[in-house]
Amino acid sequence: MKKFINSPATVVDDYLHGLSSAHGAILEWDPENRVLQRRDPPSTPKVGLVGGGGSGCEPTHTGFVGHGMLDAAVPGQIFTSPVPSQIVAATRRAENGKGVLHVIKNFTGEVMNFGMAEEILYFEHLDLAQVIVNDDVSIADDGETAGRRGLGATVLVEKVAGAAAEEGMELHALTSLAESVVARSGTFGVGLSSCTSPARGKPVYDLAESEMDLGIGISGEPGRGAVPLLPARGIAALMVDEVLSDLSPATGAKVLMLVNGMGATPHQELYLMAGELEAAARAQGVAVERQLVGSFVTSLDQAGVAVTFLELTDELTRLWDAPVETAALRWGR
Amino acid sequence: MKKFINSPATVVDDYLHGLSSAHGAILEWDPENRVLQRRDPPSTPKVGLVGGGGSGCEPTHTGFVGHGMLDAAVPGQIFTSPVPSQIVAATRRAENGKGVLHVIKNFTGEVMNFGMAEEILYFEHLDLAQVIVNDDVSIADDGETAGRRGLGATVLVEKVAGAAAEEGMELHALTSLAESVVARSGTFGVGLSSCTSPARGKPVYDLAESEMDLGIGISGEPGRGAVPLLPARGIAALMVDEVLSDLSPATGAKVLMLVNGMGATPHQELYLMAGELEAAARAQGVAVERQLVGSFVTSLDQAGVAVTFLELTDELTRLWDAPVETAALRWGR
Amino acid sequence: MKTTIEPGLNRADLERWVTDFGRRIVDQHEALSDLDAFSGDADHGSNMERGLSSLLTVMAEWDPAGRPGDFLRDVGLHIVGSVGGSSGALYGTMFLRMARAVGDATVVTDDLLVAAFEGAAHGVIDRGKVRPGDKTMLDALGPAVEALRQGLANGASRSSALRTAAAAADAGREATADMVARRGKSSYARDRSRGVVDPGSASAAMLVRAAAATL
Amino acid sequence: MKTTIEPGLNRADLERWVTDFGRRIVDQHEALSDLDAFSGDADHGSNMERGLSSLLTVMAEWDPAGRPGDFLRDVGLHIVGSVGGSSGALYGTMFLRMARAVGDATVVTDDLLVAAFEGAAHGVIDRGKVRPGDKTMLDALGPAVEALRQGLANGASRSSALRTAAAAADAGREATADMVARRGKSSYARDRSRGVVDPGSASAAMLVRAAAATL
Ligand SMILES: Nc1ncnc2c1ncn2[C@@H]1O[C@H](COP(=O)(O)OP(=O)(O)O)[C@@H](O)[C@H]1O
Ligand SMILES: Nc1ncnc2c1ncn2[C@@H]1O[C@H](COP(=O)(O)OP(=O)(O)O)[C@@H](O)[C@H]1O
Ligand SMILES: [Mg+2]
Ligand SMILES: [Mg+2]
Ligand SMILES: [Mg+2]
Ligand SMILES: [Mg+2]
Repeated sequence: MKKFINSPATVVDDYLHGLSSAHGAILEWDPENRVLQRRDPPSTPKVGLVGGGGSGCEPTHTGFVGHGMLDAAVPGQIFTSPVPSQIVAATRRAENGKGVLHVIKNFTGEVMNFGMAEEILYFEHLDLAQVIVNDDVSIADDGETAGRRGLGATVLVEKVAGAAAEEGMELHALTSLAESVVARSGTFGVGLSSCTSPARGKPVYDLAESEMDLGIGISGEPGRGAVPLLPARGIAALMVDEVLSDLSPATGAKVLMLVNGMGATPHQELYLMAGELEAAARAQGVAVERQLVGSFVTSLDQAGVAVTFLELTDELTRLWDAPVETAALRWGR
Repeated sequence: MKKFINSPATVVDDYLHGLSSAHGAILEWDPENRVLQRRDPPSTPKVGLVGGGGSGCEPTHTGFVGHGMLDAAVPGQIFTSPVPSQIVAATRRAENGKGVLHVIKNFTGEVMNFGMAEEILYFEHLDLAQVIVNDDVSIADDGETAGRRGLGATVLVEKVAGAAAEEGMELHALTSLAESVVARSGTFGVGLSSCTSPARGKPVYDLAESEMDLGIGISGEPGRGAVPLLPARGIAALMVDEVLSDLSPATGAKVLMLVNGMGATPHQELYLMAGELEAAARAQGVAVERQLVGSFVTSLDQAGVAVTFLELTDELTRLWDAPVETAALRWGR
Repeated sequence: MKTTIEPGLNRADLERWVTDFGRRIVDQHEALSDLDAFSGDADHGSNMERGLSSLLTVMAEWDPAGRPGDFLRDVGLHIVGSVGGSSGALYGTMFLRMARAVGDATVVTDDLLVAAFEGAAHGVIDRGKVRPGDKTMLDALGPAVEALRQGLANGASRSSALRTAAAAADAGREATADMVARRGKSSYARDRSRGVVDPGSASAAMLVRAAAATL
Repeated sequence: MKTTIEPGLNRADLERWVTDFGRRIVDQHEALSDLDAFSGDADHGSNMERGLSSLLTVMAEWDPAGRPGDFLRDVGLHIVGSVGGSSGALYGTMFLRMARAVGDATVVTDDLLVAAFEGAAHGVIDRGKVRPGDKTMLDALGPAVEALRQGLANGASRSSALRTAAAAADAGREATADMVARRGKSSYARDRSRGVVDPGSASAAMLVRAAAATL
């Protein structure tokens, strides 16, 4: 294993130390409670947004703390959900008079630990709601699995709900908005390699030199199945088919497209894929109105790309365009 | 070789197509002349900034076209400098009444091809100046080599000079400013892997599983030498030593620190290294006032990190903080 | 057939059990992560190791005079707060439910022991929304609980019933190799999750084996 | 000793030469990139191949009636515009300087041929700020030019002098294996650039070898 780390046991802490030292103006890391929070509380009361999950998917959620997105993030160990005490502490910090929304990616560990935190928080006087992000179209929702994973739509939910919260939207409406973003989103990912978690020190699984892995997640588990590698155009067509056949957007729909690198895919390949994906979507009658290209919901050092489409409304477009200032997403200020 | 590409021959074009489709509001790709240019010309006359070099180092320079940075970029083939005709065309587009500054990374191919372009442009009525970026402290400037390479300082020069140009600074002053950024900067890089160029299809060189490569550049050539891999803290100490012993900043100097990934290094490791590098710099009496962490001057899919320190002045800090809106750097608008 | 009434278990007995379980996890965590690598995310061993090794350290400082139920609760809270992931919530819930079943009794009688194990299994079912055959820790724990209950009901000694339970857990673990995962990260792999035993069932079998070795 | 005056070279002769050079590059570009991988960036072969293979295509459409100097200029411009990198500027400059030396002559006499080769070598020196021994293409081209000049001065036939020149270029190429690069990307590797021949000297030797084979 070759990584820039001190030791497998301290990776997450050392990362959070570096992140908060680089972005000290906007966020703060509390190592005792293991909560990453906005440095300056919002100037007017707003619904608090808390996102959390296993580490290894950076910048999700830690890189999205700041104006226009999250109030706090709770990072777990690598590929391991945070524990209830962290979630409880983060929720108390994010509470600011208008309640708190938990953004939870649909993974068993996350759902169970957030669930335990809610049982504890039930006894406190705060309004609490949750949105479960489950945009992964590679998994059929037939009850035979843990259900669709939460992938790229996490960024979109946190951005859109973050903007609406900043505008003063109430918890109930905000929860519906967040749920509508999930419902209008679909994601499909393709991996070129496995990833190496520091504790284990070797790749989670093997993928032949001539193969790609379809329907990957974000915690190193193998995808739906390996198939022979295709040229970029073929991969893009396949990915767009997977998402659009599931999402069935209206004809002529306007969409936001997130082209997401898994951690080790370079800028050049991501934008190359963005071009192919946009063309494939256009060929299916879908108009890509907004694009975000970069590595946002990752799986350590995995090479791979996932595409997320969100069927836009004018309201969603407006909230997407609203100012944001976090470590990983910034515009408008 | 596993990459998201259509064919080795079309990688650069396909990338530029994707980039301009994703950022159509700010830039435009002219495939005929092979010039990437700002979509909207500046509202008032300003010095034009043109950056260019071999592809494979994305987002340099293509991701830096837009308000507050470059007016045009000329991408060559992978690891191969652009050709004079591109540079000539880009310079004519960037000219806007106040002359043009070429930002050139000090590589033989770049210097020679920009040199040939200048010979051609000599006969046109435009003021032309160049700044040669050579911040790589891993190479002694003893005449026995092609000289220090242009690395991370490229981003800093383009950002700072871009902001000053936007404010109306004249070509002569702008050139001095750009040169002062180069003189006040130093960079040292460490690689964990080689990279694979699409045309070749296999890594440029081999690095043992237990080794890291010191003093790497940005086009796949081996670094100064391989040594046993260290923990992140040890690597950071070594990198900071290399740069600061060369740069010799004033005691208590305020610096900007760029922590740059080489293409395949994930967000988590970059910020982890940022934390270690900041601590190592602080231990040497240097105050890190600004940080930029991400993959900005890359070498395809190489795993590695480089650090650049720029000794700040109040003026440089102000120009750094000024608004910028490009594909890869954006703040303040 | 043995007829002597064995005395109930006290806090020290339970501590020996949890200590033995913790040591097994620490010793074998790499093998557990390897199992998890087959169709999961390769971290079950490191998750459990993190929580159990720190538990072994802190447990040494707890008041040895406490009641069994308090001990089980503290173990549960420590696991919930340190393991993370699915197994943190699930093993934590198991111990919290055992604590609930034991209540403030000063010794854990055989009846209470059965109630505790049943509580643990139901905790997994509630928290995990899981059924037998879903290829999870329940497939080792469930048969063990049933074997323990029946053994004691049939008049076996506690230690003999626990040995039978451990054998049932081992058999349950082995049976998971042929199952297709319907819960947890392995479920994404569907049919391809068939072939090796479920890591959680392997750690759960260690829990029962540790009980047989110490109680 | 041969005394017949050989006729000068016309455009068609030069085209045969450049065609032969281009084919050698296309055939052996992978080996050239492999040499460049030793201490450079592994692209010399693909750079040259890109420029020369496209040159072979476009050259077929050029006016065959043009003058030798115009042909050499067009080759130079095509190389400058298509190869990129150091070698694009350097080979481009070579041909542009050859064109300059030949001027508007309708045939390239032996004297003009020597002047053209000398111009090419000086072009590399000017553009590359390079000296003999720096482990570059100059270390193949320089000795070849000198051998050609001396051979013709000593009364050798053009073809015999070119064969001597090609042998000198090959020897120059081989000598670069022991040199330490002081120019180009390999120079960053310093001492570690010693060990294999310089890729640019290998392609330059092909240029001379192609001349010996065709002129
Ligand atoms: N819904 C569930 N109900 C019961 N047990 C489960 C469930 N999901 C997962 N498990 C168990 O948890 C184990 C995985 O634990 P671990 O790897 O530590 O957590 P994670 O799946 O979050 O990475 C599985 O092997 C399985 O036995
Ligand atoms: N300054 C120079 N002067 C003369 N020849 C040079 C110089 N720099 C490089 N070369 C030649 O160019 C060759 C490398 O060309 P190439 O790999 O195509 O370009 P790049 O170095 O830009 O990748 C070297 O092998 C060497 O022969
Ligand atoms: Mg996990
Ligand atoms: Mg090159
Ligand atoms: Mg797991
Ligand atoms: Mg080269």
